Amino acid sequence: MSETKTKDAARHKGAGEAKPDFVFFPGCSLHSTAREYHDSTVQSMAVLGITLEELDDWNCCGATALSSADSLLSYALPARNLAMTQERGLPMAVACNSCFVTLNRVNALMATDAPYRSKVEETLKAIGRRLDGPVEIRHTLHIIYHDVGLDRIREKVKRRLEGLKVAPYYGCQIARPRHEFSDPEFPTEMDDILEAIGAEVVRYDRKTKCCGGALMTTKEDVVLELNEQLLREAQVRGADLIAVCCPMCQMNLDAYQGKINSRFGTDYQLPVVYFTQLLGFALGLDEKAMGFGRGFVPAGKHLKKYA
Amino acid sequence: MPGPKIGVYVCHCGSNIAGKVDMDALREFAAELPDVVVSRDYKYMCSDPGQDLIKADIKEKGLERVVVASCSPRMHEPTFKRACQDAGLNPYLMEMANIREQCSWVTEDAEAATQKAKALVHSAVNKARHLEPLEDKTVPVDPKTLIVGGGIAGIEAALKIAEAGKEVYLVEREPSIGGNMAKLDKTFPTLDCAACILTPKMVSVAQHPNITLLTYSEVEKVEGYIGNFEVTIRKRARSIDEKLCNGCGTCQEKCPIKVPNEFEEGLGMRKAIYTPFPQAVPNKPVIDRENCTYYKTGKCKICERVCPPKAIRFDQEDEIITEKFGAIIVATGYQLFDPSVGPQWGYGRYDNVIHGLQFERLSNASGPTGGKILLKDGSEPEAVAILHCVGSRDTNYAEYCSRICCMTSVKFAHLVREKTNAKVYDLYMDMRTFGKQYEEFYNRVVAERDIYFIRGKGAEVMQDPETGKLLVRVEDTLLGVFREIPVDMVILNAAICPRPDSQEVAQKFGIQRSADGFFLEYHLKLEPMKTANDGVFIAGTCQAPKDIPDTVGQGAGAAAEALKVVFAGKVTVTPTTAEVSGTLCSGCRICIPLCPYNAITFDEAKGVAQVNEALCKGCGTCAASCPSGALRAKHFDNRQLYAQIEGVCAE
Amino acid sequence: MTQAGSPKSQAAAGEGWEPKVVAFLCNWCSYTGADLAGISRLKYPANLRIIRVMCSGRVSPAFVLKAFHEGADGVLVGGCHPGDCHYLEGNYKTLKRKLVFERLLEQFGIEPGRFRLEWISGGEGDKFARVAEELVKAVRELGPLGSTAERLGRADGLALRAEGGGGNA
Amino acid sequence: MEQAEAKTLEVIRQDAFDPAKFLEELDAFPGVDKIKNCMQCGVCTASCPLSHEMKETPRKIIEMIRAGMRDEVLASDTMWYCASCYACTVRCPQGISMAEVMYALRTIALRTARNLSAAFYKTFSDTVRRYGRMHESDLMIRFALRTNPLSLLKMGPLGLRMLAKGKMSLSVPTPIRGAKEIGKLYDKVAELEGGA
Repeated sequence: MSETKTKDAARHKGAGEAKPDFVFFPGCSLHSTAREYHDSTVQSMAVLGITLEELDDWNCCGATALSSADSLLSYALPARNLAMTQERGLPMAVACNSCFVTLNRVNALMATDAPYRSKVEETLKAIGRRLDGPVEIRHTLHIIYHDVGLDRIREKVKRRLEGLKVAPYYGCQIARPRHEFSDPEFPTEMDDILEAIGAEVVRYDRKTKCCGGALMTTKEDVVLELNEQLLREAQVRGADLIAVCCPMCQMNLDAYQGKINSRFGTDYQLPVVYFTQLLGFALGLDEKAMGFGRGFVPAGKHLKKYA
Repeated sequence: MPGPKIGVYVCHCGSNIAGKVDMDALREFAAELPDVVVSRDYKYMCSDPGQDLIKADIKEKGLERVVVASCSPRMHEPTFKRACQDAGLNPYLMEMANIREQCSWVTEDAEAATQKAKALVHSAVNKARHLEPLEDKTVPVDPKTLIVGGGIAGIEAALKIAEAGKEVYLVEREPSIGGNMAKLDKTFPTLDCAACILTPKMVSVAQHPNITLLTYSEVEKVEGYIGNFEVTIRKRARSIDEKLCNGCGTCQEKCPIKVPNEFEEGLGMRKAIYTPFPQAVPNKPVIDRENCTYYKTGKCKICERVCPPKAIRFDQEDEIITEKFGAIIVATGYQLFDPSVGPQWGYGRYDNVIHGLQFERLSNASGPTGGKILLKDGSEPEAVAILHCVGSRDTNYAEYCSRICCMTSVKFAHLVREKTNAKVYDLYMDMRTFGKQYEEFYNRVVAERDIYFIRGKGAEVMQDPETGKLLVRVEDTLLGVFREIPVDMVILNAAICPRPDSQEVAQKFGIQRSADGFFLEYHLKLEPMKTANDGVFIAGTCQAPKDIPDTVGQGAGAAAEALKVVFAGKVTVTPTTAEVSGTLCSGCRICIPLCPYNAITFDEAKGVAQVNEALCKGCGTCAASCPSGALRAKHFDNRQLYAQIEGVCAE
Repeated sequence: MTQAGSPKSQAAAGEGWEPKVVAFLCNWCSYTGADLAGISRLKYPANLRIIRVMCSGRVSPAFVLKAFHEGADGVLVGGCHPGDCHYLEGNYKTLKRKLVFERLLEQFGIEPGRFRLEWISGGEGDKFARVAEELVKAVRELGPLGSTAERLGRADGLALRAEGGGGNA
Repeated sequence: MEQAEAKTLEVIRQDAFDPAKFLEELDAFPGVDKIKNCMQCGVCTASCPLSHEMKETPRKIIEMIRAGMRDEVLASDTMWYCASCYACTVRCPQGISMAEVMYALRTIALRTARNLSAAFYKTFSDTVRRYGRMHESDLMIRFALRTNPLSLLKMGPLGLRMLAKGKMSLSVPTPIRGAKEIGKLYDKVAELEGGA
């Protein structure tokens, strides 16, 4: 399956050269706190033969915050992005779990004929746009796994990360509610990609347990607790670092690690990096360009021997 | 030209129909239809006084056709046919309008329901006008019964029929009969051991002169119809001469190949030549050719060398048996839900998360631990959690209740306490102890020391990465608090599911499945063993989850159904077959390949098609395709159906 | 298909028109499924009226035309699921005939949305109710088939009288 | 005497609640359904990473909804703990999307709520309206000003480190080109919801 798709993608490019494979919706975090996720995603996917074109003049998807504040707005706002993607005539690629779940929520509504759908359509009409049914939305992790495929990744690897022990942390909103991943609670796609670049994937039962997300702002105490548990399992399983695919997870586990250590009397020194940073690095991209330096807990010492 | 005199009988069915459809309006409407000479309504038309109304009118008013507007013909067609016959009217001159299942019960609005009922009555009256008398025909019945599946349901049915003096073939796919019940340890609520009560029955099956036991065999093909099924059975090669083998077991001792034993649910091993368990019936091994070294490499043959009576037959071939049967009982049992489908329960990820049948094997004295309840590392658990409803009552998996798990869980709790010193946490949603002495059993166990019942569905099993303990997460819903319970062993009481090949088996035997995948009974309450295919009956958990008492009851019930057929000695076949009008037939032969029963042949001399009525089942496909209108499906001919169409469209 | 605003249906709605749908159901599966819908007390529009046949293979194109001719606005043919046919393969014959049905209806200017062929087992009461609901809704949106005279014109040349023994198309 | 009192109390309570009305109010939200099918198994609670912090568990909230205890439900802290991880949703044996129920309850509560969470979600919405995108620094500063300006000092050290890592910027954010469109979208939504 993945074989055919790779060929398709290649042929498609050969014919049209100019046309990219996906419209890329980066979301607010990838333009601010998670710029390294943005850069490593775009660059490693380019090496793997997938071109992304950033959605022009995209707006914030509203995240789960808006779903809590205003129901109609929480559909209308992301719907604008989907409408513009539909105008462009390409499937959409998303790297942020939170955007992924929010955009998919609109998609699910657009697949029904619920009266609420026409309400959303009406709001779009007010800004001169329309959305005709669902748009194909793909998580970049899924694109790398399925459209590129493990064989191609293995072929392209320049630095095999042999001996690097990685805990794969997916976060919650990538596979839930049911999306395209192998399992809503125990997906394996990232595990396989990490193994394909030579890393050793440690057992990580909490791979889709929630990090608390934006609740870090309003319920800090309990969210620190959740993150402590996530770090603890990674540590006990012997991970050198944690690989993530969501800016929110990265922020909570990395930026707050110091706070967790002082709160719980622990001494975690677990770098939290995006899987695309490891992927890009393994594909031979520059360590600096992959933005490893942007993490609070330095990852450098684990990567030295491969550079 | 005046038409036949028609009587219309509208049934209230208590309030089932009368509560929705306007009875007076319907009766009066019917009275106005052409040829209707009498139109009546009555509270229960199927009752004796109701039937008497019809009978009296036939005799006194000289009715030539009868229309009953009531429930589905699937319920009471035979009742009203008989009433007509009793009064001297040919039963095929009676037509029913289904104004209950297909009208009053499915319509919200009373006015619309009345309107629809009128259309259905109009349709039935129109058809009745064109009905013609037909005579039932009878054919002889083969006295043998085929039973498919050698679990407790099939065993019970086989013994009952054999004891009644009729011949039975019992076909079982596995090397031994016994089914899932043979795997159980103690059985609720009396705690007698499954083997103690099952083994004598298994032995009786093997010894009964009226029972032909075919194990390691499968039904390949079923043809024919009630009274005269023709069945092809493949008896797979055991690679043993069963007549010579004395069951001494030397071959199994010496065989060098070890593979997981299916019977032990993966907890124990067996050899490549094996009987699945010590009390197997027949007590003759089979060679598992996929794992046997000889079949893989052409070498070994140790079993052949050590066999005292020289019974090993490496070159034995499958045997094909074709046999005629009057009745068939399908009792193919269930398959346990695979809990690894829901990874949150930890099955397949953590060693000491097991399912119910695995626990039965652990607790069984002849099981892999000799009846000791042990963890994978051989130690005894200090705490055990039992989860109900794993896969049952869950729209993500099976929506239905599996019925036995509550009682099984209570039994497990008791057995754990009896054999270990472990604390037991039983996580239930509702405690459904519905059977005789079940609530009493629960009351006994609930009072035992260190058994804790917690009302809440076990949501997840995690492992503490530091201590290795299993953590079961649940809400104690009566307290409204979240609990994380550390235990050493988790028993998942998994759902009872249809067997994975149930669709294929259903098609083979011409029976249907309900939405949950189990075999469909003719009537949920009143005909639980009958199926839509006359002469094919179902029993046990292939129909729906059930406990041993209900399974045994149904096995005996199915035996009664089969005996009804074979003792009758003959069976009525429908006269509603197709016939050819020689004058209209143009001899085009389009119909011949269309007939599924090869009932149409071509008369070369006359140049027309002809129908063999003994073979024809009356589906009418030929009539629908005949370009010259020469083929007529009796009781469903064009004239009758056109009249019906006019009737339903008129209102 | 699901546009409620076609001029036909607007006119029809104004007249309080109710669509008529004739359902030919095989005795073994679909008819049993319809009974199950009743036993389960599922509700569906009363516009659908059932005629029992032994096998969906019995339903000739002429029956479908006859129903439209007599004033039906929609027709449902229900049979057993492939492989489940009580008569071994009658429903395959029906399936093969589906193309004929559709071409014929096209010739008579009858919209394809008015005809539906469904496999409904005896255990699928909910499916039966859903199909009934959907078909009646679709037919309601398509509006009335047309006046009797119009339809007579369309069906001209076909012997569709009840008294004729033949009449197979 | 005691019995008579108890009876009166029950009558009053039943009069006080209108379960059907509350269910109807929730029904207006897409994805909120099947609440009546809940079998109180507690899988939502046991799957929730934060339920141990809640006074009323998610399961209990459903039962309170079904009892029509609107004021009590809206006053509960439960929904403000939901992190939208959807663990409850994928496991619910009855297919209830608890995450959507929580969104709906927050949305209703937010119309009157005055707590920290409410302030956060309102600030978030305002920021997006202003710029079309979310800007962490802008959001956090406005949020602090709205709630507790002193908390800015507490956030200081982390904020500084974020600045150092380039994860936060203090430059004035620029609105997207379609910011006007976003404004119109907000207005239209307000209009449609006002009319409803």
